[in-house]
Parts: sequence; structure tokens; C-alpha cells
Amino acid sequence: MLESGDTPLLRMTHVDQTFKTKKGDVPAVQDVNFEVGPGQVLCLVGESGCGKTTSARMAGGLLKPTGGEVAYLGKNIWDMDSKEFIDYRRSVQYVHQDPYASLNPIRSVAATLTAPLLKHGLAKNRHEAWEQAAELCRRVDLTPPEAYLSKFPHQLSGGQRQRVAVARALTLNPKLIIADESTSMLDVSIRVGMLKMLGKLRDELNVGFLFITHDLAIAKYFGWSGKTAVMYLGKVVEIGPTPEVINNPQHPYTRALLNAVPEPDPDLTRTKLPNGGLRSSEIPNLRELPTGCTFHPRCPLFEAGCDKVVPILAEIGPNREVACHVTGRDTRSQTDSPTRELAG
Amino acid sequence: MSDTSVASPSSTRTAKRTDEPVLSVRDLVVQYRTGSGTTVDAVNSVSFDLYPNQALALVGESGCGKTTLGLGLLRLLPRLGHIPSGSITYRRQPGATPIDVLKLNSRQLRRWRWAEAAMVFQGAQSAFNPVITIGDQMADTLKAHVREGERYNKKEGIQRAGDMLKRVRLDPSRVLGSYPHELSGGMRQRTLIAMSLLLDPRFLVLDEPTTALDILTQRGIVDLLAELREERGFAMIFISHDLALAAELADRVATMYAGQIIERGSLHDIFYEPRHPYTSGLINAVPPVVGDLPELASIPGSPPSLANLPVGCSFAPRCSYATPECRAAEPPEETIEARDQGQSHEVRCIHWREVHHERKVIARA
Amino acid sequence: SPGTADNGNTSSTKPSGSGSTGGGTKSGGEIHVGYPFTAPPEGTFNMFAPANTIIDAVGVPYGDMLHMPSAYYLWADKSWIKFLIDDYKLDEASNTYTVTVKDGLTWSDGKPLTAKDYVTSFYCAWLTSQPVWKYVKDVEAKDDKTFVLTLKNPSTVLERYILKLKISDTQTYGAIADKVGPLIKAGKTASDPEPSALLAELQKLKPADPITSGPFKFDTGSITNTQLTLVKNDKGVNADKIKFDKVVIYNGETPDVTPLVQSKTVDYATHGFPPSTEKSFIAAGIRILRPPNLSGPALFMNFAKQPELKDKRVRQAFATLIDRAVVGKVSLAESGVGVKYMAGFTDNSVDEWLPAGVKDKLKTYDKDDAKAESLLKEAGWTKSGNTWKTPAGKDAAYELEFPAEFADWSAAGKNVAEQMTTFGIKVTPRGVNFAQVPVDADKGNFQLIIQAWGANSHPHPYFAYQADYLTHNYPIAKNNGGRGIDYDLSAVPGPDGKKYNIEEQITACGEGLDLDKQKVQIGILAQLFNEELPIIPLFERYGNNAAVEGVRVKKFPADDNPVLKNPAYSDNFVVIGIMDGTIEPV
Amino acid sequence: MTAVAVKSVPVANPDRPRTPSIWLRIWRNYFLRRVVRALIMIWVVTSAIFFLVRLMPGNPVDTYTNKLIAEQGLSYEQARAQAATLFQFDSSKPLILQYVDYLNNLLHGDMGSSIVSSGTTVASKVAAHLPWTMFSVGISMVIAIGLGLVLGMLMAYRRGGIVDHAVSVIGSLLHAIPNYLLAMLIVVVGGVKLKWFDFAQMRGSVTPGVQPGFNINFIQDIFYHAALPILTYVLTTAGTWALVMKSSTTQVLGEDYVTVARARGLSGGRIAGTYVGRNAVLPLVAQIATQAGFVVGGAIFVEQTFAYDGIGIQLYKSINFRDYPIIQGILLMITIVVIFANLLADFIYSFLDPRIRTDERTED
Amino acid sequence: MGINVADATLEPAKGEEPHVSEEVVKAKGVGPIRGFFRELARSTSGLIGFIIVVLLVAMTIFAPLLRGNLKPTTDYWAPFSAAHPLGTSGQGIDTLAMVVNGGKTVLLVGFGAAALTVLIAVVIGSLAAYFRGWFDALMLQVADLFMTIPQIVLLAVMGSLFRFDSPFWLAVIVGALSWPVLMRSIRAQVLTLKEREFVEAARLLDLGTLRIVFVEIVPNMASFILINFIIAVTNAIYAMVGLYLLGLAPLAGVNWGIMVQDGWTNGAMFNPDALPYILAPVAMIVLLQLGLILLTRSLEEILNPRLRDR
Ligand SMILES: Nc1ncnc2c1ncn2[C@@H]1O[C@H](COP(=O)(O)OP(=O)(O)OP(=O)(O)O)[C@@H](O)[C@H]1O
Ligand SMILES: Nc1ncnc2c1ncn2[C@@H]1O[C@H](COP(=O)(O)OP(=O)(O)OP(=O)(O)O)[C@@H](O)[C@H]1O
Ligand SMILES: [Mg+2]
Ligand SMILES: [Mg+2]
Repeated sequence: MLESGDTPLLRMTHVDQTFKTKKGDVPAVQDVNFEVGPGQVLCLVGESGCGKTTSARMAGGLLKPTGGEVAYLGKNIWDMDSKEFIDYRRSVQYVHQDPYASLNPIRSVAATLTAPLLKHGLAKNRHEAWEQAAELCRRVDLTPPEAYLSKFPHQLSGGQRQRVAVARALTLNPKLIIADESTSMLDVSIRVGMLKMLGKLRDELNVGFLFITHDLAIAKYFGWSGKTAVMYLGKVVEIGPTPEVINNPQHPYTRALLNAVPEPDPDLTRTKLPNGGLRSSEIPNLRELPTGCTFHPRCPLFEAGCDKVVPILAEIGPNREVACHVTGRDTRSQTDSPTRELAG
Repeated sequence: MSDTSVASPSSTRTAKRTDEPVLSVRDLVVQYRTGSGTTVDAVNSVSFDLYPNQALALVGESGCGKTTLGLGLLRLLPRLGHIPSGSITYRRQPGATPIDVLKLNSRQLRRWRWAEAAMVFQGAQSAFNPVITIGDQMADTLKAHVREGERYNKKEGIQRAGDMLKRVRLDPSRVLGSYPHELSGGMRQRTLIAMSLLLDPRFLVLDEPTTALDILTQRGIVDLLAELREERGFAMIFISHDLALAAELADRVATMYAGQIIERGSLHDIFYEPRHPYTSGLINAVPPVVGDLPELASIPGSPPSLANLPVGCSFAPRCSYATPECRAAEPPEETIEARDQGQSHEVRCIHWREVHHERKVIARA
Repeated sequence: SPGTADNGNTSSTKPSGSGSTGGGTKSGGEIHVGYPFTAPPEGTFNMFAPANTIIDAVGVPYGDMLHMPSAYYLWADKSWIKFLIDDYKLDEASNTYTVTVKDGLTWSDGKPLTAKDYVTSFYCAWLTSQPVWKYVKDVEAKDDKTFVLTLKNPSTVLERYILKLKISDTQTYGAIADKVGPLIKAGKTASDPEPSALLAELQKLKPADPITSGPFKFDTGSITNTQLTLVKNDKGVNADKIKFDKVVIYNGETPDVTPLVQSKTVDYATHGFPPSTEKSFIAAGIRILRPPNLSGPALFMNFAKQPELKDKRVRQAFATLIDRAVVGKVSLAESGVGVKYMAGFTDNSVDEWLPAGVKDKLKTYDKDDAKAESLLKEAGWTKSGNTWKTPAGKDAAYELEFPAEFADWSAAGKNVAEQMTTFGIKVTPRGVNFAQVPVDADKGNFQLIIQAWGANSHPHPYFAYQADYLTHNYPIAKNNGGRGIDYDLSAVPGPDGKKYNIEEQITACGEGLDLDKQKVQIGILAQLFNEELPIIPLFERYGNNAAVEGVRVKKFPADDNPVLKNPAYSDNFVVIGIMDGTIEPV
Repeated sequence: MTAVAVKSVPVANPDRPRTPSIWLRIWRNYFLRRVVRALIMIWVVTSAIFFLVRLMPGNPVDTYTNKLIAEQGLSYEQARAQAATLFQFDSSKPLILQYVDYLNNLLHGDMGSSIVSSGTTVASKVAAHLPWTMFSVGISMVIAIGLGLVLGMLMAYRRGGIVDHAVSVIGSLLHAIPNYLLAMLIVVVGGVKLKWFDFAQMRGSVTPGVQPGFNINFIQDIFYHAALPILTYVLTTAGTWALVMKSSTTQVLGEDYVTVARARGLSGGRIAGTYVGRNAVLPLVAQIATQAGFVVGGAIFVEQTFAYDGIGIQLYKSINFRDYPIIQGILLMITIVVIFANLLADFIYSFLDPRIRTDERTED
Repeated sequence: MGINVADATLEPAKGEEPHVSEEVVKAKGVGPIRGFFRELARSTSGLIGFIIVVLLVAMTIFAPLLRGNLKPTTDYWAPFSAAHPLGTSGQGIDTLAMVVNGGKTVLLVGFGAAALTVLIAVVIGSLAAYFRGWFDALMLQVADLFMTIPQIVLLAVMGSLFRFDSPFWLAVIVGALSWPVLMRSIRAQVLTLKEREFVEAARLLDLGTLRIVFVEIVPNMASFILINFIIAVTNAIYAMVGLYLLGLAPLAGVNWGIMVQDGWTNGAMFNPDALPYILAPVAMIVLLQLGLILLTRSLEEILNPRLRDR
């Protein structure tokens, strides 16, 4: 799936994550496969609770998958020796979803930002680190930096915290950034600035992105040249180049998502179908997943048999895969390739 | 207000819009003390009225004081925040005696909160006690507001909590028994929304309630809120930076910038004829979801630091209409003619007449 | 001399039909005393149970009003108050000792107290290896009144052993005691297996309600770990004379009993109260009785570690530079009396035990810094600045160990250290756990250490010299894996220029029945001790018994009453006063 | 369409045996594993106590032998023999054999008998004294901890207020006075000088003659006697708890969920209890558990001062007498209780804090 | 502690120029001491506490100058008088002089032992909780062992083998025996704290385990540690007194602990004249603890930015 022969920065193969709780196992992520190369963007979209964060945490090495492999530059991160792992650690940065929890309450913004700089020798002394931290603040639109550097997280607004979190991820000049809803608390204007800044990193410094968002407009804007994967109940149900996924969605779930996007136009947005046209708005319980296609109870394209057979994520075109009996069949009948190919 | 009648879900809530607002805020100032004795005005002389059954969207740049305003309304400011001036008046029903929220004692305040005025917080991660189950926290909320002389009915409580969870599309059997850390970010947010509606409050402050939610769920929530509002007639203040959501939900919109409400008006007024350059810029910055990759317009410059506001109009440094007068004095709030009948439109910009907003035509797939 | 004791003596030697006649003096009074004891379950009424049992604790001294010894000794006039016996007689020819038991004595269960009970008691004493058996071959009851002991080697110390042995009842202990006779005849010793088994059996007895011979018995139901009550035994010895119905014994060591005395809950306590407490008692109008204790702390030196101390002039210098009176005062106020004669045994007995003329030859080592300096200089010590140097050229600096928990000894230790340091010999005080002190002493792990001189169990100087010379010196310390002070006892130059073997000398001074011969030996020992100072006695301890008058008890013996020459722990004067009715309730 | 064909099977963990042996399962079971560890711990400590006790300077036979020689003038052999029979303890027996015997007896539930007071079993001694200590210290701990936690929370709530200052001052004052001294001051000042109470009557654990049993009389009586020790313990420990609790509470009060709970209109009590208190108490659980040792060990000098019939003073005495079996017995009790209290604390902790619980499961 | 006190002092004043960072950076270099006092003054009671502690420490340092005569008189247990404001000891030494001179060892042992206790507890507790696994299990066992091994017995044995003569060794002994309780508390807190996302974030930045534990996590419970440190100071002092009382540490020299021991064995509490002898050292210890507790008020605010209100 990678254009050139590059080794992908990150590759997830058959990754599973099952949480054991006292009420039973929660299969939060099942059989997820994707890769992110340098300068590439993979947007992960999907319903709340579908396993985006869990996948991202596995990609970031924060959670050991219960099955499958997470590889960085071709090497399984859980088989790495400590030197390799450190290299991976520094090259892959992660921005947490909730900036209220991911900032240390007793460390000022300056302390948060200068610590990694000093630790990894990116700044020679405190003064330099301070300068760099100020620069980082400016990059995430926390201006003037002096007003923010000495603040503590509880003195910042949600969006300001989120920007500090992003700035922190940038300190080490990472090769891959995993951003979990990292612009969700920003207003449009600042968000655009941020995305532009990140886009520059992507284009000029070849930074790869695993970009989690629920906002398809952002996925579109930021991931236009990359790919978008749509997750549903722990599985990837559709994946492909972003323009195609957004402009020509195949999976009924993706279509529903797109139908539901609100518009900044009161008249227009109120004409949208409730539920994005789905049959039900009920999200099934992960512990008692529906049989067959897990989407079938909500699917507007439901057919007999959908509730019996589990659809596989099958190729329907160049770099496009969809896990749907109905739309998959329609498109595949032209291409005639029933078996699934795995990338790499 | 009598304490005993607070938790009644039964009374008729579908009150008609009258001249009596449920909440009227006048010249509210919220200050934070920071180190070395300085203070910042995170909310600066804010006034608005909230009528029953009305949805007021509060939009604005990150850090402009939306959360602070919300917290201030419920008197939930952190220990370093305080309200030096202004007033908050609450009226349970049209015609009821108004209550000065700033004068409630702690007991009255406790009864008032959540039963009359609830809030969904930004950052739902830390909004729940990490060591007890969601179910217990729900029950706590219900128990805290049982009417005097009555006893908390456990079965009914679970039933009510379960119903509410179902409405935010969560599976009660799973969520009630879970600890907060076992839920995904979005699930927590929905749980918090469910909890906020548990007691049928008269007005609701929702602080970016859907930021962590996917579009379908967001939509579900928005629809749900609309539906519940219709059904129960509560008013709400919907804090968001997402104009599209506001467009979907609100009747009225107020735009905040650097601690002040710089423009407020009806939904249509704000979206179709915004008179403040900032509002206009904000609307233009929303990226469309369909079509080819557009060049995004953003407002030039960065938001000012509250500690260090420019003299005069605080938006002036970023404003293309700005003139020396703007930098000389703070612009007063002017009431201008509204598009919708019976609505008002206020703006803090001396150049409002010059501002002409181009309505974007959104191409639909 | 006249006085209460004399009266007691005469009255108690008169046969008295106990309980039946003349008991008109009952007034229903109580006397409260303080003493540590061990409550059940481990505290038992078994008189032969090991230490740390209830009887043992009550045994000294109030238990004497339960299980009586044959007689009480009056130390001032060296006579016996005979409680259970009419007479005792030594027959040197047949090497026997005959004790005649009083008529008409009964146990609290109504059975008569006879010579048979004496046999029982002495056989049990054999099992428990009581020292009396060092001198006795066998015992028998000739008839109900006549108890005969056949002696191995007669000795002057024996009388006290026989008369002070508590007589226990055959009812309780007879069955076991009966098996002892054959064992003795078979030539067994107490440590042989059979007697050991028998002893174990004896010690396991747990009499539920002890049978007593004295005027009191236990109120067994009321015993808690804080107090126990003795109630009148009307059948007991002198029951008719006793003016008290109850004796309440409060359990506790000094700090526990102090507030009880302060609040006048306790009328009489034998505890050694530290000076500050004593001061507060006096301030509260509580009387302090000061019976002798015949011993006290001494400074022990480690000769193996400090060869410079082997020079007797150094020790004499030490004795001269330390103001012993001050040490005594600091440690026990009026009850710590600096040792005067340095004879190795109590100053009180110097007149009694020393042959004429010897006393005058004893040096008294009065505080005299100049003298001490000259002695040290003679011994080759030098002084530079305020610091003495030993002949080896080292600064004279020692560490003085003492038990931290004993208020008087630790005060003494600190004071000695202070005085010596002031003099220019740096002594660092070091209080350590009291259980560790004797171990250190025996093992020789010390430089200077405070231990006891003298002996309070028996007035004979033989016992004092044992403690002074042997206990923490190699003869006994070797058993504990060390050489103690390591003072050479084999050839000590005497006043007459002869060399004496101290061990032999000590043995000789306690042997035989010829008191005069013993005194000669004691005289030599006293001079040897006085000249050589193998240890430096610091002060002689007197009791500072608290006595509360006017609350429950009318009066305790007056200060000049010779009965107060009796030590508090044996032949206690309050017991005597209760027994003969001279101590009365208010 | 045959879309079923290649459904990928999650990679199973191949090196995990199918049916683990019972031992493996026990090992895997977190709770069981902790219990086994605790038992091993008890054995280690018991052994350590055994040898340490014997390493203490002096032993009962030597001490007694010395006494006999000194006071009764026996020969060493004589005295030694007598002491040996008296104590029914042979110090010449190889230590390791004594140890094996001891362990063996322990396994059969026999803690041995006192060597100083023959015929007294360790079990009877513990049974006679432990209940008093547990009663007095137990009650005081409950009161002190309860009081301390409440005061601590109050202080944190009213940080800088009068309660805060008052409790800080009084609490640190009382914490800085050692309990034995306070006990003595209570006796001297309250009992002797001011005569607030009849100290002589209150000494001990029961009034002589009061029959034990479940009757008002007895219960009243034991509370009457325990009042002073309890007062002492409470006064000297409550302040400490308050101070620790205050700092813990201060941390929790800053948490967002407390603000949210306030917003939810929960009553102050509920917030204080379930939202603040419960979270603030978490770090204290371990400290509270270690007090278990105190509950069974008592305070030597306090028990002595009030002549309270507890185990602490017995431990002290037995150490002074070098009564090995008694020392071992009492210390064994303390060990067991402390170890199990810690174990319990761990379980309680994981119960109180679900975040740890799941963590435990995924990791083990 | 990992908290950078200077950081906390950098609240910008209103109206600062944009390029203020230069000055701020410089302020970092010069200001710690002045900054420290400014922080201290945050709370009046904190300042009072600080003054008390400083005075006590100064008293012990300058003791010989203040009241140096420790020579005995013949006036034993003398009551209050002008010559002896607190009376005299049983040896006739001026009690006030003893109190003034007797602080040094006690403070050394108290602070030393408490520092050791807290150091061991924090290091082991936090690392054990952070790493879990065998290290945690092992450390828990060791802690349990230390907690359960009877100290009287252990000390009696050690006392017979070694000499705890120097304050240093006393501090080591006391400190080494009292860490387990705090260690368990710290461990419990770190167990929760390390699950926080900000710890994850620090790990992602590869800040290094030690830094994560001691700079990111541990300072979050600084005030808890602080209060425990203070309690440990007093506890250590009384543990030392306990050693004296049980005769396990040598009584040599003048110090508050020995005064308490000596007063106790000599029944000083029974005699009003002697009472100051035992109560005065206790009062000093009380004062020390009080000073420290008050001082925490300021320190707490320095360490926890959320508590600052001025
Ligand atoms: N405790 C505080 N002390 C000082 N300043 C504070 C404090 N809390 C918030 N602020 C400041 O007040 C301003 C308003 O914050 P607020 O949280 O209300 O913003 P917001 O509009 O909700 O922003 P966002 O959309 O990013 O959540 C921010 O600039 C923030 O830095
Ligand atoms: N520690 C855990 N224990 C049990 N279940 C968990 C745990 N963490 C996550 N889950 C469950 O796994 C599922 C996926 O969670 P995840 O956080 O990945 O969702 P998400 O896609 O990020 O959702 P959102 O957009 O709402 O953040 C959810 O159902 C969640 O409840
Ligand atoms: Mg998520
Ligand atoms: Mg906000």
C-alpha cells in the first residue's frame, strides 16, 4: 500500500486489544492493519468508543497489543532492545485526547516544555531551552509566550492546554506524531493555524501523522494527500485515500458519518437527516457484539445474511478497502478479487 | 425559591417565551488572581438574558472566557476566581420571584445547582470520581436532590439513570457498573450529559459537550438536546467553538472575544448578517467537508493574552477595519436592527455598518 | 534495747492460743501497701514455683504474714522473734540442729502445723537447691514438735537459713516432699534426673486456695493485676493481735506506685524512690523511713584493659578524688550514704564483725584532691593542663557504663563521671540496658562499670565479699565467657606483708561455728579490701520507704526505733509492727 | 459471496500452556499468591525473631545462675543445675535444634511455655493479655483515626481558618508529647493534683470482683478502666492523623471531580465522604494498616503507667526476663497481625481504587 | 525535591513587555534566595514557623554563648529561681542551660533520621510502584520485614554488638527502621499517579525513568511527603528517646532525649520542682514540630501551585 519501497514508519498488523474487566472481556480493537510512512497522514475517524484511542495507544507503545504486531521501521516495538526502543520513543510522539489529564498539574508550561529539550540536549542551557519553549508557544499560537510559559495548567483554558500538549509533542522533532483529537477544543481560527503548522511539518520535515479526529472536515483538510481509515466497533471498516473516502464513501457507515456533518449555516444544517440516515442510533455493546456484520442493526443497506457472515476488509480498488457485503459486492464485481491482500 | 419543590419533574415546563428571562446576567465580571497579586478579567462586563426554552450558543476563540463564564454562572469558580461585580438573576418560572444567584447561601446554592442549573464540563476525563462507579455517581446525584421527607428509591433511581444513558446512546448495563477510566473519552462525555439531564434542570450550561464525540453521536446529542428542550422547556447555554454545531442547535448566538461578548443576536442575524468583523471571520473559517480541498481562511494574528489586553477594542490588532479610534477607547455595545422580529442584535464594534458578510454557498454532494 | 521490737519479741514468744482468746482488738482497718507481683495465670500460689510468681513477689516481705518463717530477726539487737517455734538448738557433738515447733499452731484449713510440715518444707527446699542444704545432710521429724536437721558442716550462717525458711503445708506439698527422703538417702543430688523430674512436678502445682499459717490469707477471687487483698486468717499466728482486717497490695514498680503514694492511696511502699520523688513526698507530708540495705553501687574497673589501674595507688587516688557523699546524695538523697570505712561490707556492721583495733586501721579516703594528685603522681601519672596522663603517656580517658534504667545507679554513674572529669580524668558516662550491664561486666566489655558491692540477703560479710571479689571477677565470670574485672586474687599482699589468696580467705571467713575465728579472717579481708580497693564502693544504699500516716495507719515506727535497723526486704519492720499490733489503723 | 473464508483469527498466545497445573494456577492467582507470600514472610520473621531473641545480651539461665551464686553462695555447677531445672530450658542445646523444635511445635499449634514461670503456656498468656490491648488500643485507634480524618478534612476544607490553625497547633503539640509522658501527666495532674478522677480505682483493666461476662456491669467497668489509656492514645495519635489527612485532602480538593460534585449539588457530607474523603484516605490505608502492630503490641509505658493488663507490658517484662518463648509468642502474634493487616490493606486498597485493580489483573 | 522553586516565582507582572523572557531567565539565576523568602511570606503562619525553626536551630548552634555553664552545683532539683529559671537537674545542673545546649544532637538525629526515612521511603516506594513486578514484590517484602521485625529486640541485639554512640549512627538506625510505613503510603499514591496521562506523556518524551518518577510524579505529593517528614522528625526524636529509655543507646552528653529519659527514670514528673527538667525538652520538641508544621503552610503553596492564593 505504500507508494515507494520505503519502510513505513509505523505498521500495525492484525492488532488486537482485549481489555479484561470483571464483567467480561472487552474486545476494543480487533484485527487492525494500517501503516504510516514518512510525510504521510493517516486519519482515523469513527464513532466514539470504537477503539481509535486504543489503537493509537498501541501505536504509541503505551499499551501492549494482546495480539498482532506494531512495528516501527519494520521492527516489532515489543521485540526491540532498549536502544531501539528509545529511538522509537523519541521519534514517535503522542498527543493525548484530554489535555485536562495529560498535563502535570504542578509543572508550569515552561517546565513542561523545557524538560525534554534539556534532557535530550536539544537546548544547551536553560536560557536556550526557554527561548525554544517560547518559540514552540508561538508556533501553537500561545502568544505572547511570556504570558503562558509561567502558567500552570489549571490557569489555562481547555484549548490553551491542548495547544501546550501539542507543543510538548513537538519538542523532540518527532518523525511520527500520533495526535488524538488534538484540535478538538480549538476554535476554527486557531485550529486552522495549527493544522497549517502541522502540515508544514509533514511537508517540509517529512513527519508522518496518525491523526485521530471525529471531524471529517479536518480529516479532509489535513489528510487530503494521505489516507483515511474509518473504524467501527474496534474494526476498520473502510480505508483509502482521503479524497476518495470523503468524496466517494463506500461503507454505509462512512456515508452516514458524512451525511451527519453539520454546516455553519442554520438553514442548511437543519435539513439534514437525523441519525445520518441510519436505521438506529444505538451503539452496540462491545461485550455483546451483533452477529455477522457488527453494523447490520443500524445499516440502511441491510440485507439478509448480513447478520450471519462477518465481512472482511477487502480491496475494492487501488488502495481502497471496505468491509461490507453489499457495497463491497457491488464494486468488486468489476475488479474480481475476492481474497484480501495485506500490505507489506 | 422554595427548596422543597426543586426536583419536581412533573410541573409544566413548556412555558411560552415571555418577557421574563430564566437567567439574566448583567455586567458580570470574573477575575482570576494570579501570582504576585495581579488579577486578570477573564470575563469582562458580560450581559445577556436567557429565556426559557431558549438555546444560547456562546462561541468564541479558545481562552476567551467561555468556560469561566459558565462556571461563574453556577458560582463554581476555582478558589482563585471571584466575581467582583455584576449580577446573575435566576427566575424559576416566568412570574416567579427572581433569585439573586450571587446571594444564595451555600445550602440554597446546593439545592439550586443541578436541579435548577446544571453544567456539562469541558474535560470529562476528570469530571468523575475515579474510584466509584458511574452508577453510584448517578445515584449520588439523585439522592442529593430527593425532596425533603421523601426517601430515595433505588430502583427508580437506577431506572432513571438507565433511561437517561439510553438517550445518549449508551448501554446502561455496561456503563452503570463501570469506573470512569473504563470508558472511552466520548462515552464519558455522553455520560456527563446524561447526568446533567438527570434532574430536569431549568437551564443547562454545556461546555463544549461534544468536542470528544464523533459526528453521529454529536448529532444524536444535538438532536436529543433539541428534543429534550422541546419536551421539558429548559434553557441552555451551549458553549462551543464549533459554529456549525451552534447553527444546528441555537436560537441565539453570542460571540465572545477576550472576556467580552462582542456580538449577540438571533441565529440568523449572526450567521447571515454578522456585524462584528470577528464573528464574520469565525464563520468564514469553518472548513467545508465536501468538495475539493479549499484554501482555508483564518483570522490573522493571535488571540491576545488576557493579562495584557490592548487598549481600546481588543480585537483591533487583528482587525482589517481597525482605525485609530478603535485603539483609543473600548467600543460600547450598540443595539442594531435585527432581522428577526422580536429579537435584538447587539454588537461592540464601531465599524459595524461597514461589515458585510458574504454568505458561503455550500456545495452538497 | 527497749522499744517496739523488744515488745514484739517478748509478746510473740509467749504461747498464744490463736484465734480463740483475747481477739478483742479487731477494728476492721486496712493497710495498703505497694509491691510488684505477677497476677494469674502465670502468677501462682505455689511457693516453689520459680521466680516471677505471685508467691515470690508477695513473699517479700508481706508474704511472711501468709506463709510464715520460723522467726524474724531483729538486726539491732541480734535476736529472733519466734513465730512458729519455741526453741532451736545446735548439738555440736551429734552435729544436729533441733527445732521445737510451737504448740497449737494451725493452718488456715484447720489442720495443725507440726514438725511434719517442717520436713515437707525442707525437702522441697532440697529440690529447689536452697542454700540451707549446703550445710545439711538430712532432716526428720522426731515427733509433732521436734524437727531435727543432721548437718554436713556446721556454720554460723546456717541458723538464719533454717529460721528464715518459710514453712509450707504438707497438705499441698507433702505428696511430693515424701518422695524426697529416699532420694537423699540414696545419695542423689538435686540436679540428678529423678529429683529434677520431681522438681518439675513440684513447680507445676497450682494450689487454688493456698493454705496459710500466718494471720492473713489471700482473697483469691479479688486478684487483678493491679491489686490483691489479703484477708484475716483467724486461725493464723498472732491473729488475735493484728489490728488490721485487710492488707491491700497494689501492684507496681516505682513509677506506677509513686502516684499512688502521692495520692495517699498506698500507706507504705518499699520502692527505691528517686530523690525528686522523695522531695515531693516530703513536701506532701509523707514520712520517709530509711532502713538499711547493706549494699550499694561500686565502681568496677577493668584491669585487663587498663593495666595502669593495676597500681593500687591509682585506685586509692580515685577513691580519694570522688566525693562519695555527693554521689550518694545525688543518687538517693538522704538514703545514699557515702561509704566510710571501705571494708567491703556495710559500715553498719563494721563494729560487729571486725576484731578490735582493725576498724582504726581502715583508711576512709575522704575527698582530698591534693592527696589524690600526689597518689597519682606517685603512680607515675602526669598532669598537663587539666588533663591527666597515664604512665604510658596517654590521656586518661575512660568510659563508664551503668544501667540506664536504674535511677540511682545511673545518677551515681553520671556523677562519678562528672567528678572525675572535673578532676582531669575524662570519664564519659554511658547508660545501657540493665540486662546488658552484667553481661558486659562478666565478659569484660567495659572500661569502668557500676555494679553492686555488698549483699543484702544475709548479714554475714561472707556474702558481701562474694559479691565484691568474685561475682564479676574471673572465678565466676569465666562461666559467662569472660574474666570480669580480672583482678588477680591469688596473692594479694596483706597488712602483715603476707600474701593472701582471697578465695581461700573468703571461704574461711564463712566456715565453722567459731565467730571469733571468722572475725579474724574478716578483719584480714577488710584490710586487704581497704588497701587494695579492687572495687570502689560509692555509697551505701538505705531504703526510702514511703509511709503515709494518718490516713489508714495511725503511726509507723518512730525514726529512732531500732526496728528500723532491719532491712526492708527481709525481716521487714512493718510486718513486725502489724504482727505484734504496734502498727494500728487510725 | 464467500466472504467468510479468510476471517483472521487473532494471534493466540502460543507459549501459554492449555491446562496449567494447580500450582501454576495458585501462582497465577493474585490473591493466593499474596497469601502465600505473607505466609513465607511470617516464617522469615519468626525465624529472625527466634535467633535475634537469643542474640540479646544475657540469657535467663545465666542471669539466674549469677543471682544464685551471688546471693546464695552456691557453686557455679550447683547454681547452674538449679537454674537449668528451674527454667526447664537448656541453653547448651544446639541452637539449630532448638529452632527445629520450636518450628515443629509451632506447626502443631504449640507456642511453648514460659521458661521463667513454669506451667504458663504462651498461649494462655497471650489469651489473658492480648484482649485488653486489642480492646483499648483498638478502640482508641478507631476513635483517633476517625477523629483525625474528620479533623484533617476540616482543616483542608478551611485551609488557613481557625480550625486549621487550632488543630495544627494542638495536634502537633500532642503529637510531640510522647504518650508515656502524657499518660503520666494525666495521672499526676488529673489524678493526684486535681483529683478529677480516682486514679487508684481506675488503674488496671477491671475492678476486683467484677465478673467477666456480657453484662452492663462488666462492660461499664472495662470502659471505665480503659478510659485513661484510650484518652492517652487518642490524644497522642489523633493529631498526627489529622495532619496527614489534611495534606492528603488538600491534594484531592484540587481535583476537578470535586468541583463537578459540587456542581451536582451533592451535599457537603456526601462530597466530603465519597468524593474527597475516600480518595484522600487512599494513601493513608497503608499507614492505618501498620497501626495493626500497635493494636496487638500496645504501648509499653502507657500500659505500665495505668497498670493496664495488656500485652505490651508483658512483652516488656518478658524481654527483661529474657523469657524466650513468651517474647517469641507475643512477637509472633504481632508479626502475623501486621503482615495480614498489610495484606488486607493491599486488598482494601485495590478495592477502594479500581484503577489499581485492573492494573493488577492485566499485569499479572 | 524536583520542584523548581524558581519556576514558581515567575508569575509575570501585568504589562510586561513582550521580550520579558530575557529578564525572566536572568531572574532564574539570581532570585532563588530572595524568591524563597518571598514565597515564604505567602503565609504569615508559614513565616512564623520559619522563624521558630530558625531560632531553634540558632539556639543550638550558639548555645555555649547563650548559656554555657553546665557545671553541677550542689543544689539538686532546685525549684525556679533567678539563678536557675527552670530549676536544676538531679545532678544540680542548670536546666535552662541543658535545654539550650541539648538541642544539637536531637536536631541532627531528628532531621537526619527523618531525611533518611523519607528518602528511603520515597525512593523505594515510588520506584516500586512505578516498576511493579519483581522489584515491587521484593521491596514490599523487605518493607514488611522491617516493619515486623521487633525493633526492641533488634536494637537490643545491635546495641550489644555495636555502639550507637554518634548522632550519625543513631540517625541511621532510627531512619533505617522507620521507612516502611511511609514507603507503603508513597507506593500507594504513586500507583495511582503513574496511571495519569501526564506520566504517559513524560514517558513518551523519554524523560528518563528517574526524572519521571522524581520530577513528574513525586512532587505531586510533595505536601504529603512534607508533612510526613515533619512527623518523622518528631518520631525520630522520640524513637531516640525510646532508645535511651530502654537503655539501648548510650547516655552520654547533654541532650533533650537524655533529659527526657533521665527525667523519666528519676520521676521528675512527680515533683513540681523537677517538672521543668522533663517538660522543657519536650516543649522544645513541641516547638520544633509546631514551627515545622507552620512552615509547611508556605512550603505547601510553593510546592502546589493550586494552593496559592496571593
Ligand atoms: N485559575 C486561573 N487563573 C488565571 N487565569 C485563568 C485561570 N483559569 C483560566 N484562566 C484564564 O482565563 C481565560 C479564560 O479561560 P476559559 O477557560 O474561560 O476559556 P474558554 O473560553 O473556555 O477557552 P477554551 O475554549 O479553550 O476552553 C484564559 O485565558 C485562561 O488562561
Ligand atoms: N482500561 C479499559 N478497560 C476496559 N475497557 C476499556 C479500557 N479502555 C478502553 N476501554 C473500552 O474500549 C473501547 C474503545 O475505547 P477507546 O478509548 O479506544 O475509544 P475511542 O475510539 O478513542 O473513543 P472516543 O472517540 O470516544 O475517545 C471503549 O468501549 C472503552 O470503553
Ligand atoms: Mg478516544
Ligand atoms: Mg473552556
